[in-house]
Amino acid sequence: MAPALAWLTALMMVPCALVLALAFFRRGIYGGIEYTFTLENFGLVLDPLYAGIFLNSARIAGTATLIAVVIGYAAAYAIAAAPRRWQPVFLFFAVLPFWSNYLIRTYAWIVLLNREGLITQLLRWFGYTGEPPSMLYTEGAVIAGLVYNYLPFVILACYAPLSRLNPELAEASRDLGASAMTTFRRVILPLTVPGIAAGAVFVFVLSIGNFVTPALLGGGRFQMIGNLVYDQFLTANDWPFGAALAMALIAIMLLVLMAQALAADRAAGRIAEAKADG
Amino acid sequence: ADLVISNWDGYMAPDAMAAFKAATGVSGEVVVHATNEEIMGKLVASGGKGYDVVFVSSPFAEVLNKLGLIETIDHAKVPNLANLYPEAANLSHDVGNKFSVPYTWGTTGLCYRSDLVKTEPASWNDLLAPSDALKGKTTMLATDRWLLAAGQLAKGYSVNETDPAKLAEVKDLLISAKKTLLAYDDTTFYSKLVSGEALMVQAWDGWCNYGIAENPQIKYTIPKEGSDLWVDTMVVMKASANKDAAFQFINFMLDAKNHAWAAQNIDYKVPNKPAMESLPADFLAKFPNMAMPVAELVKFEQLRDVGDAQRDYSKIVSEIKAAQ
Amino acid sequence: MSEPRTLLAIDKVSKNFGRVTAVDGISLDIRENEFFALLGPSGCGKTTLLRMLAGFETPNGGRILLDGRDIAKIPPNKRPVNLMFQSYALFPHMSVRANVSYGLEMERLPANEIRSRVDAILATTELVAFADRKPEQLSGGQKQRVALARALVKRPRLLLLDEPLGALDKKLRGAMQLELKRLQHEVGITFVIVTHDQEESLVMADRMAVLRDGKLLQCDTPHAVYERPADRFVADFIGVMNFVPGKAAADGVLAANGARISGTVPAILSPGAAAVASVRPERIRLFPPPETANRVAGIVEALAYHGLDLQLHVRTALSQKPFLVRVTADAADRRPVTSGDAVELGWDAADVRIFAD
Amino acid sequence: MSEPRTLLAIDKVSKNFGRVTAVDGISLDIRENEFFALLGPSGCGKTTLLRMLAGFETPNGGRILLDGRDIAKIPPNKRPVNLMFQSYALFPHMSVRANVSYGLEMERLPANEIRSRVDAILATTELVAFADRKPEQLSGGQKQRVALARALVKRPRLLLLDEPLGALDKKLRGAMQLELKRLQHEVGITFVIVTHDQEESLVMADRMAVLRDGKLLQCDTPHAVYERPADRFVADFIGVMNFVPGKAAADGVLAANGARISGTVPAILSPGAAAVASVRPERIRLFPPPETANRVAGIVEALAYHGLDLQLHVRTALSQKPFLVRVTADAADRRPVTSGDAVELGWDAADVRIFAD
Amino acid sequence: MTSSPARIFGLRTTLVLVFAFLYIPIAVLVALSFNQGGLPTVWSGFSLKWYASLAGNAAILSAALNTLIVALVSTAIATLLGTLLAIGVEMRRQYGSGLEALIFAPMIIPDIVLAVALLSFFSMLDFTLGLHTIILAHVVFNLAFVCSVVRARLKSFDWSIVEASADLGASAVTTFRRVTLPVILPAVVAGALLAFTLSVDEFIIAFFTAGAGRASTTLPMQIYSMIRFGITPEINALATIVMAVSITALTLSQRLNRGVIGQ
Ligand SMILES: Nc1ncnc2c1ncn2[C@@H]1O[C@H](COP(=O)(O)OP(=O)(O)OP(=O)(O)O)[C@@H](O)[C@H]1O
Ligand SMILES: Nc1ncnc2c1ncn2[C@@H]1O[C@H](COP(=O)(O)OP(=O)(O)OP(=O)(O)O)[C@@H](O)[C@H]1O
Ligand SMILES: NCCCCNCCCN
Ligand SMILES: [Mg+2]
Ligand SMILES: [Mg+2]
Repeated sequence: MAPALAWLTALMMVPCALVLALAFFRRGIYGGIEYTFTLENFGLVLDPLYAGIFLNSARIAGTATLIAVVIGYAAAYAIAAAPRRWQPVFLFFAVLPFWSNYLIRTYAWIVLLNREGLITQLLRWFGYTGEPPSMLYTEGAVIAGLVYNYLPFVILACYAPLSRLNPELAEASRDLGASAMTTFRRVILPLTVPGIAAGAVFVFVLSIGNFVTPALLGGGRFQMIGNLVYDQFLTANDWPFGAALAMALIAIMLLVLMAQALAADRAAGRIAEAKADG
Repeated sequence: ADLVISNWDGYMAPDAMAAFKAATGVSGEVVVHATNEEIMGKLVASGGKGYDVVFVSSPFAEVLNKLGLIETIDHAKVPNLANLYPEAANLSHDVGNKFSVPYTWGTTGLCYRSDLVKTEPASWNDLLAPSDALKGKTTMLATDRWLLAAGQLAKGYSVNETDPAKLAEVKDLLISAKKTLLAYDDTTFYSKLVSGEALMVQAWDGWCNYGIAENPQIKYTIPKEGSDLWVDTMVVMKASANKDAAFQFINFMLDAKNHAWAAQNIDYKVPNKPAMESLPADFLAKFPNMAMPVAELVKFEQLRDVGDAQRDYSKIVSEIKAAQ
Repeated sequence: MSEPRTLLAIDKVSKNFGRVTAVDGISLDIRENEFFALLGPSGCGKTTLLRMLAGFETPNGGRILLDGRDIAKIPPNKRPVNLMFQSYALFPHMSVRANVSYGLEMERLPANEIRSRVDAILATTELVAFADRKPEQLSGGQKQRVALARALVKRPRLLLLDEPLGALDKKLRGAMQLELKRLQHEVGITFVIVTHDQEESLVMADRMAVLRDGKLLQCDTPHAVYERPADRFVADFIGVMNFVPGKAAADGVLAANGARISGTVPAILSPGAAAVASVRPERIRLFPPPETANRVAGIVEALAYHGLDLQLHVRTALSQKPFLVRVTADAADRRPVTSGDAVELGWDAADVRIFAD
Repeated sequence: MSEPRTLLAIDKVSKNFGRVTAVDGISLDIRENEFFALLGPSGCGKTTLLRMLAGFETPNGGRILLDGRDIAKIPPNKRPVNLMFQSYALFPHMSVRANVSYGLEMERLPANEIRSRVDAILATTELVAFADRKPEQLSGGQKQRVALARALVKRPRLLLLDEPLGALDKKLRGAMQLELKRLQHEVGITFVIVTHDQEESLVMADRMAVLRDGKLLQCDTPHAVYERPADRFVADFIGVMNFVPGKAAADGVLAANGARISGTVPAILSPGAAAVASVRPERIRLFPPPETANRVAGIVEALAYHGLDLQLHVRTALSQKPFLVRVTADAADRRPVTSGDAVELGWDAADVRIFAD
Repeated sequence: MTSSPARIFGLRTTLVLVFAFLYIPIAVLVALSFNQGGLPTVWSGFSLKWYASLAGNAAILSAALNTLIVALVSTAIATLLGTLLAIGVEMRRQYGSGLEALIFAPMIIPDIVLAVALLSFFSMLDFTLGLHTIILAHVVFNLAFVCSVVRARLKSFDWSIVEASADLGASAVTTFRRVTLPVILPAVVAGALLAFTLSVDEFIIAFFTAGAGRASTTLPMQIYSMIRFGITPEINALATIVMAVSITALTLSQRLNRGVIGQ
């Protein structure tokens, strides 16, 4: 535990604190830092524009998270129910596509979805003659891209607690008269909330910071909040404002995450059930 | 130590470093960066340690200079500067090539499918307010300054305009244009033309050439309101430990033969008079924009660092991107 | 009393896990409203059998009929059967109350009925003070009571209890036993209970079955099993028994080391086959009357008072292990013996059963 | 016999979980090489106490001294103490053999010694056939035996067993009890055992402690606890007891409903205080001789034979609950009674203890 | 629990559908590696030329190797540290929210902030940049991801077996190695796969913390730098080869070592 905390302190806390502290200074005229204390950057953060972008990107990331969690959980469940020997194989195949490059995977989606793309061709081949459906450069395409790229992370996260769920608990539930569905909802699901929460956090944080997918599949029409920070640091060369935006983002997400962690912890209790491991 | 050069991948002749070594005995390696912004950020954060020569677009060179990160060009060590067009030694961002040496230059215009677009586009408004046939089949560059430039040019404003009222007009224009746009794209727009997904796109001339290479029906035009003059430059880092070799490298690149060879590899115009004059006819025929007269080119205004107005610029871009 | 109706018919049911045969062709009837105990050594297949009745294991062979209908296709949640798990299987994320009310919620009973039934069973199982705790905050016995409460509160037609009282102290166990009997009679629940506590099964059960290695050895009333065990194993397993090894002689006689012991022979023995005669310690008399059928001389090796009884270890020529003899303290008072004394033991032929060895 | 040495001194140890006080200022000495039993109702703190001895809970107060040294700072793996967990805590990923040999491997014993010791304990616990199975492939009792084998094979100085035999049938339990006693005497292990089986503790333990609500009520030999319980709770908890409610009168006398019962008063009672007189069922005589100190008339409500004994429920004016009376069958034979008969009960003052109520 | 045929059918269907979703774009990607033309999204005929040109592209190959090194090393370190951290946190459980924040932070700090911060920090300390600095940086976020996955598993972990191990004389290290780790191994493997996957694809942080030189150029850096002048199907060819090699390696290891992590 100590080495990990030391690592995080030395290579995250300290450096990030140094950079985030820039939020209290002024942007120099040429993009450097002018070391006069100011709170104006935080004032700028409060512009409704940024709140709007935050909400919109949170909505997109949230939708992607929801979908990814539903699909990913189902997949993890199916994997955990497969014979033990096959489980690692399935997990491996779930992540393998993602050892190729993000950019070319996204291009593959473009090939599928664009107006002259494979799906359109397929429709035409089946005799469809109308206007090709507009699938690319929509919010749907962005969400699909995010779901696609982060689905394996949900699968991995959900698999972790599902892999050793005590089967007797589900049996006890069935025995007490619960249907398979109710058993799932009231016993299996709550006990695997930690995995769902972890998976959801992964999709959400990775999505909200993503810029390749909104740019390529969304046609640049959508902007994630992470991208806004990126733009301040690099495009606008406005580190102080970037730092202020980042701090706001980090603060909001931390609050949400810790509230969620607390809730999940409470929901799942400490599942020290001997049979879960025995 | 070896010379370290940072460039976009594919933005030099593939054999450039080998030829440089053969010619000078100095070995070097090329590392790649994805965007101006990223290499800028990296140079700013690290003070540029480790890099000798970096390729960046002119506004970024300007900022690097203002931040004191780049070295003054020692003209004595770069005799081939003489090969540059006189206009290229007088670029507004760096009159007299004090801190940057232009490597390529060109325009930003409209790249389109001549076989599918009925009338040849003539104005930025043909892009910003397209005919019904083009609606949903146009793209614009996503990079903030060039995105705004299309609106600024259409409105007849400077591409470095800082008047908030005028910028607001530009913003409104671009927001309305967004509704007819297929996408903002500065990476795959030319393949969209090839596939027919898009019919007209805002493009850098050289990049349009990549489309032309795939499909000769693709054509490039500069709208009547004009273009910007973009310049990609080579700069030498102040932190460089091999400045002599760095100048030697720049000098090597400016050699007429080498620069011409680069142009033929990357399909971009180079500001090198003997080099341009040596380009083969078939190459010029294939890419008509290569032959654009320098005098016409330099009429256009360069993108410049806009100082504190940058905040307004980036906010406007955010507003456009956030608009529904 | 009317003819007892069969609630559950277990018909040649088998179950194996890979190469392990856990239940091996068991046939058994459970009657309506009876209290049925399953006994057998650890690993004999009791839990597996209960799990098949509840629907968690599919038999490899045989049928299970409830009210005459094959229940193979009925999923666990549709069976009017509840199982209390040997390992409790409490829902770790739910409070004690939530665990207990879960089963009633599944029946969509009105909230106030749920509440009152749960309150009642929590009171019975002395868990009221723990209603809001999570299972991890309970002691072993408290957990077991939650599992019991969770099963009882459902009042199913057939309740399967897998060692329900093992972790409870004697007092509480006594109270729970009373409660189970009350539920049997008042609510009309049929019980199948696995227990290692012989006294519990002898006292509580209407009938009991003894299993071994997945097979059914005997199924009868506790009294019958105790008094007339079907084979050597049952005789040894239930209660305490003295065995005299020997060979089967003429009908009802065992030729032991220089003696002939007569008794009942429940299963046919071919003459000369290895056999044992068995007799319970409390059926042996010290200094028996002369007419006693079987008798042997011995030396008292040890003796100890067990409450009212005197327990003697008497070495004889008949077996390697000393005879265990339990006589009442009164009887001992009448003719006191101490360690090292020569005594004579005797027992009636009616109290002897002779089994294959 | 030399003066017994104290191995482990528990000195005013307390433990609470949040607002729950699980162990409340217990002081207790465990002597070298003794067999010590912990008894008490479910939830009284037995497991918590053992867990503190093993080093898994830090007491909120008090000290634990092993050989006179405070062991607060010694981590569990350095204590010469082993705990068999009530919930077994078997390693799910290891075979039975691997589970059992784990502790010896930690001692870096030579492989062949490990092998032979593990083989021996597997044989003793009748687990040889299961040596290569994983815990999930075992029955409840088999798991318990693995846990037991895993603890026993270490032969620590102090072995803490939390209900080690609860899931075993009587035969196997008897064999295991013998094995534990053998280890105590041959290997010299000191045992602290939690059990709910009173007979087990009465027979096996050298001394025992009775806990209630985290407090120590009595610590003494089984015989002393049975015969001279320290208070009403212990009297009731251990064995079976009849209570007569009343008020404390003069020294050693309880004024009950119209009768005066004399007996021993272990703790001072202020005259007039609510009190109960207690007497064991087997100490009550039917139709007592005239010189008997305490006597009462009653009506037989029910009677049942329990092996050799006859157990009677006799209603009297002295208490609401009927008296439980156990007489030997012989005694009963001499003067037979049946349900509804009027009888007279009597018992000696020496057999009565009077407690605060 | 006994599985009804309907349940098995449902589970299988789920797997088939999910894997179809995951692999359809991959099929496109593989097909494009055989594309005659150089455009990333337009098909123009079959060719193996990109495989040939990949073989001659030292830059891409060395970047691929660097990526593999960074991903493997940072995954190894992050898996170890992240697992230990998860165990530490879950064992105590009464951790403060400060610790919680410290563990969540690497996941939510925007990449660019971490990138800029680390680069500034390394320059301040005059730390030489190289593959090792990328590894240091990747461990930061990988550690958080691994920790999350392992913690999700540990919430349902039976700690009494850890106590039992200590009780039987095992040191903390031995207990970890022989009891805790084997039991939570599926989650640790899941965490490691996740870390590896993130690291292989990470661009911005790697770019900022890389040294100036080919020796620390990773594949994403290489590929993103190609955007401006055309990402060629060489990359698709590379991805195809990576997947083919991985599948072969997996098949072999499955043969050799039947399901190590599946106990
Ligand atoms: N984690 C916990 N949080 C709150 N209370 C607890 C916790 N663990 C135990 N307790 C309580 O402490 C008391 C003592 O528990 P302990 O497990 O020591 O009992 P025990 O004597 O072993 O009982 P049993 O015979 O039922 O196993 C019980 O009332 C129990 O509910
Ligand atoms: N999953 C399994 N794989 C292999 N064998 C198993 C499995 N489950 C149980 N067994 C074996 O089947 C036999 C019967 O087990 P079962 O649990 O029914 O015994 P039991 O009678 O309940 O014993 P106990 O009294 O010890 O609980 C045992 O020998 C056990 O080892
Ligand atoms: N906030 C830091 C997270 C870093 C993960 N980036 C991975 C990008 C994968 N495309
Ligand atoms: Mg069992
Ligand atoms: Mg306990």
